Amino acid sequence: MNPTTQSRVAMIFKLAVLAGVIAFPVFGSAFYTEMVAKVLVLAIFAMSLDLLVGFTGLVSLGHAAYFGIAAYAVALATPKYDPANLWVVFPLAVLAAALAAFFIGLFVLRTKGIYFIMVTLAFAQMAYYIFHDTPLGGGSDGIYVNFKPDATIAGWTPFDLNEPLQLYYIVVLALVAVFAFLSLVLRSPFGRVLVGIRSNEHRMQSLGYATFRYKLAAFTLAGALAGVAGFLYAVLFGFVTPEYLSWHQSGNVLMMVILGGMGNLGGAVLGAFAFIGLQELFSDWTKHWQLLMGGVIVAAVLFMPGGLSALPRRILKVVNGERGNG
Amino acid sequence: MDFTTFLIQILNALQYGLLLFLVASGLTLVFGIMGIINLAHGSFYMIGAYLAFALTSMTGNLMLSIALGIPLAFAFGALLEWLLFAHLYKRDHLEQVLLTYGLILIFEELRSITMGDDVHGVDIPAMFSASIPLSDTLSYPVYRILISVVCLALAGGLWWLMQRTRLGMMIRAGSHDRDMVQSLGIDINLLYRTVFALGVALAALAGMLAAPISSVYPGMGGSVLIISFVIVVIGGIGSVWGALLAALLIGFADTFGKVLVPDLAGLVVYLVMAAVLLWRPEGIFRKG
Amino acid sequence: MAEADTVIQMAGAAPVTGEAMLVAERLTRRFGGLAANQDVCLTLERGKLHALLGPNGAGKSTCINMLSGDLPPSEGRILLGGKDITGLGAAQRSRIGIGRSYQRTNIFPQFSVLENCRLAAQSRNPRPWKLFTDAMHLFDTLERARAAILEAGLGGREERIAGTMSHGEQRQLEIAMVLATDARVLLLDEPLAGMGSDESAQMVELLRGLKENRAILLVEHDMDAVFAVADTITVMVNGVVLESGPPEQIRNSADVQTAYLGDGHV
Amino acid sequence: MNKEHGRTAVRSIVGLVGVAVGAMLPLAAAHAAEKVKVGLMLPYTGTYAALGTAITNGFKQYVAEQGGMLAGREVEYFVVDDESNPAKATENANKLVKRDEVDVLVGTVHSGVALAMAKVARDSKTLMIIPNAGADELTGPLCAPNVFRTSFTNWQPAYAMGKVAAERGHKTAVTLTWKYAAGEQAVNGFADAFKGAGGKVLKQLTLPFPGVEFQPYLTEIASLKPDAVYVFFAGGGAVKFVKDYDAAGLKSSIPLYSSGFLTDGTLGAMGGAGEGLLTALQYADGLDVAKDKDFRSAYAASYKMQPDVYAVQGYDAAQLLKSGLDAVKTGKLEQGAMIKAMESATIDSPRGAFTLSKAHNPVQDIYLRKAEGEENKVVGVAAGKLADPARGCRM
Repeated sequence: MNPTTQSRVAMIFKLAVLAGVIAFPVFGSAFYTEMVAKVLVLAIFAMSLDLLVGFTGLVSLGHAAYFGIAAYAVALATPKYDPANLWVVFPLAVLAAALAAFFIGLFVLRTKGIYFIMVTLAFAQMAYYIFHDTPLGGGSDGIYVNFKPDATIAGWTPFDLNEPLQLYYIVVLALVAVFAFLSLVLRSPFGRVLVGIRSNEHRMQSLGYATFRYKLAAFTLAGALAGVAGFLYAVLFGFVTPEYLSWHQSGNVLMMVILGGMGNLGGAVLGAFAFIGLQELFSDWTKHWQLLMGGVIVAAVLFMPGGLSALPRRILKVVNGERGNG
Repeated sequence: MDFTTFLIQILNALQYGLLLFLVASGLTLVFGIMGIINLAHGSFYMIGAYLAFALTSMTGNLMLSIALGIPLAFAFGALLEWLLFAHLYKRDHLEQVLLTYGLILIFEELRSITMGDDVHGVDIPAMFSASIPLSDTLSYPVYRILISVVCLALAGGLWWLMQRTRLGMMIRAGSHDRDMVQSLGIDINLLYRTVFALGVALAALAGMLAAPISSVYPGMGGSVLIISFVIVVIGGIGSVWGALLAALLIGFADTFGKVLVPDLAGLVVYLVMAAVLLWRPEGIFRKG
Repeated sequence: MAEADTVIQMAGAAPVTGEAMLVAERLTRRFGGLAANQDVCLTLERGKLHALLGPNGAGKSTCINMLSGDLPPSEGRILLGGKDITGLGAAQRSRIGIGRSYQRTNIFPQFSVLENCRLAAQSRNPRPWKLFTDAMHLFDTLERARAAILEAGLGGREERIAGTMSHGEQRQLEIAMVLATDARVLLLDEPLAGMGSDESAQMVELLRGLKENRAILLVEHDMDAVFAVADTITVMVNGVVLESGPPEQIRNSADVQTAYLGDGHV
Repeated sequence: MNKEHGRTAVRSIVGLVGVAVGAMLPLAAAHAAEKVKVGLMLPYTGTYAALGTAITNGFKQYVAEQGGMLAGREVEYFVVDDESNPAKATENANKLVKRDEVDVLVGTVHSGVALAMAKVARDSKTLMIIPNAGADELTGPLCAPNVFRTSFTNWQPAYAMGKVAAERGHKTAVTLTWKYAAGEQAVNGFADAFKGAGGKVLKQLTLPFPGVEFQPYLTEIASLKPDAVYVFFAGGGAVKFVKDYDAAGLKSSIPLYSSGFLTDGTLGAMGGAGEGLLTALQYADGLDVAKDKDFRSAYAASYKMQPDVYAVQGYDAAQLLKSGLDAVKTGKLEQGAMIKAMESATIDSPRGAFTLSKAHNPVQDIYLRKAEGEENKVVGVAAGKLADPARGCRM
C-alpha cells in the first residue's frame, strides 16, 4: 500500500468508528451507552496527554492532576440546591486546569528526561493532597455534583445535560471538536515546532526557537484539554473524588496513549477503547485482573512498539515478508 | 515547643531521614548508573517487608531472616534484570515507565494471591526491644536507633564501594560511557545486572528493616515510591551523597512540617521540592 | 544593520580590513581550574571566510560554542555589529542573525529535507498564534526554505527523509538549515568531517559561494580545503591564539609549522 | 517474536469484540415475579477484601437460615468488586443498577465509594443498604428515603468513647487521626462527648493519609502530657501506631482510647502491644446475647472462621431487607411500603436488637471493649441506645 492509500484507509476507519459511536445508543442499552461515553471522555483525556508525550516528547506522569482539578472546579462551582450555568462553569473548569498546568509547567519544564517524569508525578501528588487534605477540596470522601450544569443562555436552552442521550452526543461532539482542534494545531506553525522539539530540542534552540515557551504553551494547552475531559467526567458521573488526581489515574491514561500508539490522535482514542475493554474483559474473568493487565502492559512494551495503531502496518509487513519468501 | 521536645524532634527527623535514605539509595543508584527509571522500586520495598514477615514466621528470628533475605532479593533482582530490564537500556524512559508500572500491578496482585490482604506484624528481636527513656513520659526504642546506625553504615559502605573498589570504579566508568567500558573488556551486562540487583537488595533491605516498626500491609510500596522520587530529584540523580542530604532534608521538613504547620503537613515535602527545583533544576548534587 | 568600522587590534589578532560583523574580545572559558580558551580574539568580516585551525583539544569547539551562545564565556565580550551580545543565549543569537552548524550532524532525522529547512526558516517569523493555519501555507517561510535548499545544492531532494540520506547530504542539509535562518554570520563546525573527496570538493565550492554578503567562521581539519577557501586563518593551540593572518602568512609561519603543521597534520 | 505480536493482537481484538458483543446483548433477564435481585457491591480485592468477604458471608448466612429465600422470594445475587476505588465507583454502581437492574444495592466498606453509590441510588431511586461505611453524611446531609445503614456512623463509637473517657475522670485529651473524613468525623464525635462532660481537648492532631510516620506526634503528645489520648486508625496504620505508642513508653503513662477499628482484626499483628486497650464499638467478643451465640456457631460452621463486626453488619443487612420484603408479599416490589416497613423494623442482631433512627441509621448500644489476646472482650456498655445526631438530614 502506498502512503496515500494508507491514509485513505485510516480515514475510512476513523469515519467508521465515528459512525459506530454515533449509532451506538440505538443498539446499546443505557448502561453501555454511558460506558461508551466514559470511554470517549477518557479518549479526550488521552489525546490531551498525547499532545505532550507523543508530539512534544514530554513524558508527564502527572496528567491526572489537570483532569481532576477541572472536575473539582465543576463540583465546587455548583451550588448545593441549583444547577450551575454551563457557560460559566465550563470555561471556569477549563481555565482552572489550564492555570494549574501553566504554573506547574513553570517548574517542571525546567527539568528534562527522568527528572521531568518524577517531578510531574510529584506535583500531581501535591495537587492530590490539596484536594484530599484541605477544606477546599471537601475531604477524602469526595463531593457530589448534585445538578448537571444548565445550558440555558438568555432564556434559550439548546440542550439538556440531564437527558442521557443528549449528554452522550455532547460528549461525542466534544471528542470530534478536540480531535479536529488538535489536528489543526499540529499542522500549524506552532504544532510543527512541538514536533521539532520532540525530534531534537537542542537544534530547535539553536535555530532560534524559545523552546521553553513553546513547551509551556503545549503543557498549558494539554492541561486545558485534560480539563475538558475532567469537566465532562464530573458532569457524566455527578461525583468527584481525590482519586481522580491519583497517580494511578495518570499511569492509566499514559497506558492508553501507548496502547494506541503515541503521536497519533486516532491511536489515543483506540487506546482508550482498548484499555477499558481489556479492563472489563479481565475483571469479568477473574478478580485478579490487575495481574493480567500488568502482564499486557509488560508484553505491550516488550513486543509491541508503536502500539495498536501500528499493528496493521506491522502485520502487513509480516504478510508481505512471507509472500516474498515463498 | 520546649527545648527537650525540640531535641527529640531533631532526633525523630534524623531517624526518619536516614530510613528514607535507605529506601532512596537503591533508586538513585539504578537511575544514575543505568539510566533506568524504575517505578517498581516501591514494590521491592514491599517485597522486602513481606519477605521479612514470611521468613521470620519460618525461622523465628528477624536477623537470620534478613541475612537470608538479602541474597534472595539480590538474586531476584538479577533475575528481573535478565528477564526484563536488560531489554530496556536502549529504549526511552517512557517504555521504562510503562514496563515498571505494569510490574507494580503484577507484584501487588501476586502479593495478594500468595500472602493475602491482611496486616501482619513482625516482632522486634528480643535483644533490641528495649527503650531508652528520654523524658519523663517519652522513651526511644533501641531498634529505631539500630536502624539509623545500619543506615549510616550503609551510606558509608556505598561510598566505599563506589570510590574505593574495582566494582565501584567500573560502575562509575559505566555510568559515563557504556561503550568505553565495554571496550575495556569489562562485561557490561554483568555489571548492570549487579547494579540492578544491588538496587533491588537495598530496597528490600529497607523493607525488611522497617517491617517490625511499620508492620506489613498491602499498598505499603506506593507511598514509599513517591517520597523516594522526591529525594532523588532533590539530591540529584545518581548521587549517593545527594540522596543522603536530600533524605535528611525531607526528614526534617516532614517532621517539623507536621509539628509547626499541621494543616499543610502533606504538602511541605513537595513545597521543599519545588523550592529546590527553582534553585537547582538538576538537584543539589547534579552529576557531570 | 549598524555599520561598525571599529578596528580592534589585539595581541595576535589579524588586522581587520573590511566591515567587522562579529567580534570576540579576549574570550576566556575555564572548566574548573583549566582554561579551555584564554584571551581569544577573533573578528569575522562581511564577505570573508575566517578559518579556525588547531590540533584536537586546542579549544576550537569551546570557542565556537561561546560564539554561538551554547556556552557562556568566563570572561571577555562578544559584539555583533558593535553591540554587546555576550549575555544572549543560543536561541537569541540565532534570532539576531548568527547561525551555526554542528560537528556531529544535528538535524531532524525523521523529517523531510524540506521540513528541516522549513522549521529553520519558520524561526524567522514563527507566528505561533496562527493555530489554525497550515504551516505549509505560510508561503514566505516555504520560499525561504526552498531557496536555502537550492543554495546548499540539495535541489530536487526536498521530500527525502533526512535520516535516510548519505552523510555528505546530511552535512549539506546542516548548511541549508543555517541558510534558511537568513543568518548573516555563519559558524560552521567541521562541515567536511567524514566526507569523501568528491563530497569535499562540492562542499568547498558551496562554501566559496556562501561568502558573499555573509561573514563565516569555519572550524576545519582539512588543510587543503581551508587554504583553498579561507581569507583569514587563526591557529589555536592549548586554548590560546598562536597566530592569525592571511593564508600565506600562516603557511610560512615557523611557529605554526612546529606547533601544528609539522607533526599534527597527516 | 512475530507469533508474540499475533497473539497480543488477537487478544486485544477478542477484548474489543467481547465488550462490543456484551454491549449489544439485549437485556433478556426479565423481571421474575418471585425473585429479589440483590446487587452486592463490595471490595473483594485490595486492602478491604477481607471485610467485603465477611459482609457477603454474613448476608448469605441469614438468607441460608431463611431456607435460601427472603420472605418467600428467591434471592438472585449480582456481584461487583468495587476495589475500594472511588474513581470507578459510580460506574460500578451503575453496572448493578442500570445493567443488572437490581432491586436493592448492598454496599460498601469504603466511605468514598459508598458516597458515589448513594448518589446513584438516589438518582435512580434504588433501595440501598450500607453494611459498613461509616461516613456521617450518608445518614446526615445526604440522607435519603431509600438509603439505609446497618452499621454505624463514625460519630457513634467515638462519641461513646468520649463519654467513657470523661467518666473515667480524664480532664484533658489529645486526639490524633489521619487527615481524612472518617478520622475527622470520629474526632468530632469524641470531642462532642468529652467537652460535653467538661473535658478539654488540648489539641487535635492530624497526619496526612495514609502516612505512618507517627514519631513527631508521639513526641508532641509526650510534651503536652494529656490525661488521655483518642485516636482513629485502622488496618496497617493502626498496627504501626499501637506498636509505636507502646515502644515510646506512652502506653503505660497516658491511656489510649479509640473506636473499635483500631483493634479489630489487628491485635495479632500488634503482637502484644495492643493488650489491654480500651475501645468502643457496636459489637464485641463475649457478648451475653443469645442471638450472638447462635450466630457465631452457625457462622463458624459454614465458613470455618470466626465472624467479626462486618459479618454481623452483613447479616443485619439481609435481615433489614427481609423486613422490607415482608411488607410486599407477592408481585411487584412496592418501594414505599418496603421503606415504611424497614423504618419501623426491629433488627434482631447478634450485637443486640436495634431499631433505625429517622435518618435510617441504627440506634444501638455501643460497647466498651478491652483487648485480651486476639479478642476484644466486652466490659460494659459505653453508651446505651445511642443515636447519631444526623446533623443536616432533611427528611
